Parts: sequence; C-alpha cells; structure tokens
Amino acid sequence: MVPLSWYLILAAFLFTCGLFGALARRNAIAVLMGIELMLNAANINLVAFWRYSGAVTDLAGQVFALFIIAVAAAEAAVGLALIIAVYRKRKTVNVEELDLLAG
Amino acid sequence: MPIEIPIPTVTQVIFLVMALFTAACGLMVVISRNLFHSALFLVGALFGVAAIFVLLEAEFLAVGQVLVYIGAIATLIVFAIMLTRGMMRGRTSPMNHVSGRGALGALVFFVALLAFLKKVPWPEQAQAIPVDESLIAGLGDKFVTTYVVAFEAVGLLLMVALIGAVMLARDR
Amino acid sequence: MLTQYAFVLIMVGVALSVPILAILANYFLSPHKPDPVKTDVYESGMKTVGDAWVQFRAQYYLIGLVFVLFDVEALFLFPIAVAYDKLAFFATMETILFILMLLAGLIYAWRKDALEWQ
Amino acid sequence: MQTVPYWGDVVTGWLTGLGLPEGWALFIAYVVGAGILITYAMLSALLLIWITRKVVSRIQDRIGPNRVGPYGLVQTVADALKLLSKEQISPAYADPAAYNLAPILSVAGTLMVLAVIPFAPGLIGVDLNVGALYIVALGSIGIMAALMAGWGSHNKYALLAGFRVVAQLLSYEIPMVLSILTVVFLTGTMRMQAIAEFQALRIFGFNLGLGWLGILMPASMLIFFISSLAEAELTPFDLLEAESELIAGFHIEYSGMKFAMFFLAQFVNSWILGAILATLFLGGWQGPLVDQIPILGLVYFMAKAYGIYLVQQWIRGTFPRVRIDQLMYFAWKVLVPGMVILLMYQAIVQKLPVALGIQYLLVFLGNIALIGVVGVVLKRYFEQEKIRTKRSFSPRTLVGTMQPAPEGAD
Repeated sequence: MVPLSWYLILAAFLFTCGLFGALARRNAIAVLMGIELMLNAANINLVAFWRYSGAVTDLAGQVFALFIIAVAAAEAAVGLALIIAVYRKRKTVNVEELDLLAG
Repeated sequence: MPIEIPIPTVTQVIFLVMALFTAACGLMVVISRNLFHSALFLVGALFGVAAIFVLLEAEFLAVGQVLVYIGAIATLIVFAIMLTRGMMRGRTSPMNHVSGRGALGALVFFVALLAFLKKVPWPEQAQAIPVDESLIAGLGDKFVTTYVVAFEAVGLLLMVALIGAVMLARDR
Repeated sequence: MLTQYAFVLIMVGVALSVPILAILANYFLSPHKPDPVKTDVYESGMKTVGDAWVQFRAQYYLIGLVFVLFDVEALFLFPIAVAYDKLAFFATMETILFILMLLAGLIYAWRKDALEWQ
Repeated sequence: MQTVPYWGDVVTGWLTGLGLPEGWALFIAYVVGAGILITYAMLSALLLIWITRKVVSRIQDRIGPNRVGPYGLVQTVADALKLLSKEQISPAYADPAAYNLAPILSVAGTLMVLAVIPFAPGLIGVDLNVGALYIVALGSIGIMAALMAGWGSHNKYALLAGFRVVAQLLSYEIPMVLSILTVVFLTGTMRMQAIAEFQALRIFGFNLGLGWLGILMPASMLIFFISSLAEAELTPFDLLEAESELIAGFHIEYSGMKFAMFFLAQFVNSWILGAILATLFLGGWQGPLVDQIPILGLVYFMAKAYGIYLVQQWIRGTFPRVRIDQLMYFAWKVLVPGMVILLMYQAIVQKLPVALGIQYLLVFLGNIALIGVVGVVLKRYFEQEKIRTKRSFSPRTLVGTMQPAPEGAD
C-alpha cells in the first residue's frame, strides 16, 4: 500500500509547478496550462483523501473531483476563447502587454 | 543497530515511476520554451495523473480524466495555440518579468506545504474497495440525490460556458 | 481491481513496444542518404510558399469548444446510466433538465452559425 | 448453464500449480495474454488489408492481388517487408519529438482498445468496470497522435489535414458516445462482458442468444455505425485521405515503417470499431447453443466482426465522398440533436410504470421514429443540394465565372 503522504507530496509538487507557470509564464495559454496543472493537483489530493478516509462508499471526494473536471473544462473553454478574442484585437497573447484597463 | 532498508512493494514501485513521470512532465510544462511542447508535456502529466487515479482505485475518474482532459481540453489548448501563433518566435524567454519573484513564491509555498505535510501523521493503510460496479452506480446516485444542486449547477455552468465561449470566439 | 489494471499496464507496454520495434528495425535495415532535396517539405514538387505553421480559422476552435462541453456532459451521464434502474422518477427529471440545458447551448451555437463550416 | 471462468484465473491457477509464486504467475499470464492479443491484431491486420484489396477490386471489376501466395494472400507480407527496407526520410525542419512519437501513439492507442473486447465467454483481455468508457477515452490518443503528426511534420498540408481530421474525430465522437450511452442506460452496466451477456434471449431457460440490442435500438446502432465510419476515416468520410484526389493527409511526410504504422492503425481501428459494434448491438459472442459450447462464442463473434468489416469495405467500394461542410452539418445538426432527444426519450420510457416488454416496444418505436426523421432531413437536404448543383453547373452561370475574380472576393 502506498502511504497517503506520497500522494500529497506529488500533489504539492504539481501544484507548485502550476503556480510557478501561472505566475511566471509570458504566454497567456501557458498561464492557463499552469492553472490546469494546479486543478489536477487539487484533484489528486481530493481523491487521495477520499481513498484513505475510511468511508469509501461516501464518494464525496470523487464527486468533488468530477465537478472540478467539469469546471476545468468550462474554464478552459471560456479562457481560451477570451485569449483568442484578445489576440484578434491586440495581436498578442503576452500577459505583460495586455493592459487594456491601464489606459 | 543495522539500518533496515524498506523493500517497496510492486504497487509502490509503480507509484514512484508514475509520480516521477508526472512530476517531470509537470515541471517541463512550465519551463519548456516551445509552447507546443508545453502542451505535449501537459498531456503527459495528465496521463500520469490518470495513472495515479488508477492507483487510488478511482477508475471512473481515471477514465474521465483521459476523456475530458486529454481528449478535449488538451485538444482545445492545441487549437488555441495554433490560432494565436503570432508570438511563437522572436522571443528570447518564455518567462515574464516577475518570473524570479514567481519562482521564489512558488518555492516558498512548496517548502511550507512540505513542512505542513510532515506535521500531520497521515494514514498509511486504506480499506478495500468493492470490486463490482457499486461505486460507479454510487456516483450516479449521488449526482441526483445528495449533490443534485451542484449537478444542475454544473449543467448550467456548461451551458453558460458554451454560450459565452461561442460569443467570444466567433470570427464576426 | 488493481490486478485488472496490471493487465492494462502490460498492454500499454506491449502495445508501445510493437511500433517502436518495427520502426527501429526499419531504421537499422534501411539506407540513410539524406540530402537537402529529399528532406525538403513535400508539396508535390512545388516550391513551398510562406511558413508551414499557417494561421487557422476560429472554426476549429468552435467545434472543439462544443465538443468539450458535450464530452463533459456524457461523462456525467455515464454513472447515472449505470445506476438508472435504482433511481427514483425524480432523478429522470433532473437528468433531463441537465441534458436540456446543454441542448439549449447547442441551439444557441447553431443560431449563431458556430456550427457552420464555410 | 455453466459459467465460463475468466482466462486469467485459469492460466494463473495452472501456473501456480506448477509451483510459481502467485505474483509471477499473474505477471506471466498477463504478458502472454497481452502478447497473444497483439499478435492476433498484427496477423489480422495482414488479413484485413488483403480483404480490403480483394473486395474493393471485385467491386471495381478488377482481380486484385493474385501473384504472391494463393489468391495473393501473402501480398501484404511482401509489402510489409518492402516497407521495412525503405529509407526513413524525416523532413529537415520537423519537430523530432512530435514527429516520431505520433505513429507510435497512433498504433498503441488503437491496440489498447483490444484489452476490453469480449471474444467469447471468459475470453476478454480484462473486464473493466468502465469498459465502454475506456474505449471512448482511448480515442483521444488517436486525436493527440493526429495533432502531433500534423504539427511535427512542418508541412502546411499535413498541418491542415491534421486539424481537419481532428475536427472530424471530435464531431463524430459525440454521437458515438451518446449511442453507447443509450446502451448503458438500457443494460445498466459499462462492463463489455456484461453487455454481451445482457443480450441473451432465454426461452424456457434455453439461450437462443438472439436478444440483440441492435434489433431493439436500430437507430442507435445505425448512428454508432456511421460515427464509427467517420472515426476510422472510412469512405464516405475519408475526405482527408482521398487517395484518388489529394495528397495523403496528415501522414504525408512519413515514409517507410512510420507510414506503415498509420496505415496499420487505420485498418486495425476499423476492425476494432466493427467488433465494438458487434459487442454492443449484435450480441457479441451471443448466438444459439453458446451456453452449451462456449467456444462457439468465438466463432459467432469473429463472424460478426468480420461481417461488419466486409460491410465497411462494401461501402468503401461504392459510396461517394462527402464534403467537409456536409460532414459537419450531418454530425452537429442531425446526429447530435437526434441522439440527445432519443436519449431523453429513452430515459423517460425506462421510468414509465409499465411492463418491461412495453418499455422495450416504446424504445423500439422511438428508434424507428428517429430513423424516419433523419431520413426526411437527409432527403430534404439532398433535394436542396441537387437544385444548388444544377444552378451552379448550368452553362449560363458558367459564362461569367471565367474572368479573374474581383478584388477581395475570396
């Protein structure tokens, strides 16, 4: 049996990678990929806690993880559509140059 | 006193291999220069996560992960990369100007998480999972009973996302 | 259950090794005489014009978009389908409401010509 | 009725009887099982290619391969040997990782599906709880492979074709998933073996094996078949390959064994999709006397799977090709709404407080109605199309079109 802490360490590492990607990448799509990584890390945690919770038939962790997958799909669809729309107007997807509100 | 080296079980070895693969792919996603390679590494990481789900005996989630993340979201990301390819070259660095601070923040965050992880005595054993389809049926049952509000909210979210994204992404 | 997936894992290994071995065998058995004309972009003998990684229309993205959301919907319906016999009639209403919402999205996309391929 | 034990248990039991520890016995049994499955797929691919050539050439009034071996049976082996000695030409600017991984993933993704196909009672690679969904999920590997091949080749035609093929696969995956969902709604299970078992028809305890879901749900079956043609890029939907008109599609820059891998994946994939259709809608290994003689199941299953493959090749030899806008129209404006409505109808019917027989009758009537509606829609579409083509090709309209196009009229 794999101890729970191993899963948690993996999830922590993936989350950190995603966080770094979301903070440090220049391309908006790469930022989005970082966010997807973070959501996946959260999913690993949820499922791992469900597995080791002692109440496997409760399924709350799995249901939550499925909802996160659905939210991630919606987020990716709208986020990428936004990026495409912005690209069409500004010809860039560089997050440093996207300063429409800064005037 | 002789030091005892614990012999890992087969499951543990498979977990370690999969975890290393996932972690390596996850790291490459954020540091790869080529955006398309980033997307490929993302697919690798998502596969790794699906394998982790299998090891956690959440098979429905594993298959769902492959179906939705790799089949749909990764494809969508590649499409978007193609559509916005104007900035693929001529750039020296894929990182923005706050990347140093971002790296530092992420590192601090990781260390804090590890420190927290060490504090708690996590369980090492889990109870057995029923081998039949009762868990999948249980999921279906939970969707329409306990979590029905969330379920319908997901339906609404998907509809709104579809409408909003179509509105944003249309050519005209 | 994990033993079942052991078979899947072994299947992955065998299924990956077959094409790898075939391609490697080909690599070692065949001649290598690359020259710039041979390794050039193949366009039926014409000189290639412009960049290979051309710009795309948003149409592909729109198809992908509708696909993603229907895929998620199907994923949610599968467990319900498995449990369907044991569910109360109220569950049917909820399921149908769930499907109808996405159908409304599809109709919107249809009305806005997002599904049109010019 | 005797229950047939799962092959893995039998082999493992035999190996442990020889004195092997249990873990190793399981490992050896599974490696051998996977090896046999994939060897079978490879050998059957040779046969499938031969069948295609023979059937299509007979339809086109040709003889087809007849020199190498009896009836040209060994022709494909000769072709494979030839491809083995061909130089692998990689385009100079290709992206090596994506370019080389794509053919491997394409084949592996196809072969992995074999793991959940029930060949006979007890004879299934592994009977996963999520079998039906596993098949659908593996389709996404093929999508990734097409994207990688298109991108990696550094060729604009390969890229365009790769994207078009992905758009096609995505569009037809939805009707396919929904038709699988109708089956799962009825059977209440995703295990392929259980779906096959569900289709028994018992009269006084004797299994006729003819309770095929295809009889009950003809519309679901037809839509699954159409989508499987599109997923396998077979003839009415092979506009990306279009051997007779265009360059080859997203594998244009591939040569030697790498090209052969895409070719192999396509043929094996069309057979596998046929086998899945046989399992979901034509009873799989079900047939008369299968309870008494389980090995008959293998015969029935193979007969059905190869029969469907023959139908696919028949269509390949006789049907014209659709245009890409027709392809998208058909998927998103006919099949998807039709299947969604059928699904909702079936969900309601299955909860009606009437006898099971009446529920089945209502499901059948709903399916017939859907076929009727799709037929009417298609008929109207083709009538409009006929008027349109007549207009655009009548001599009078051609007069003005020979001049250079005006500025901006693209």
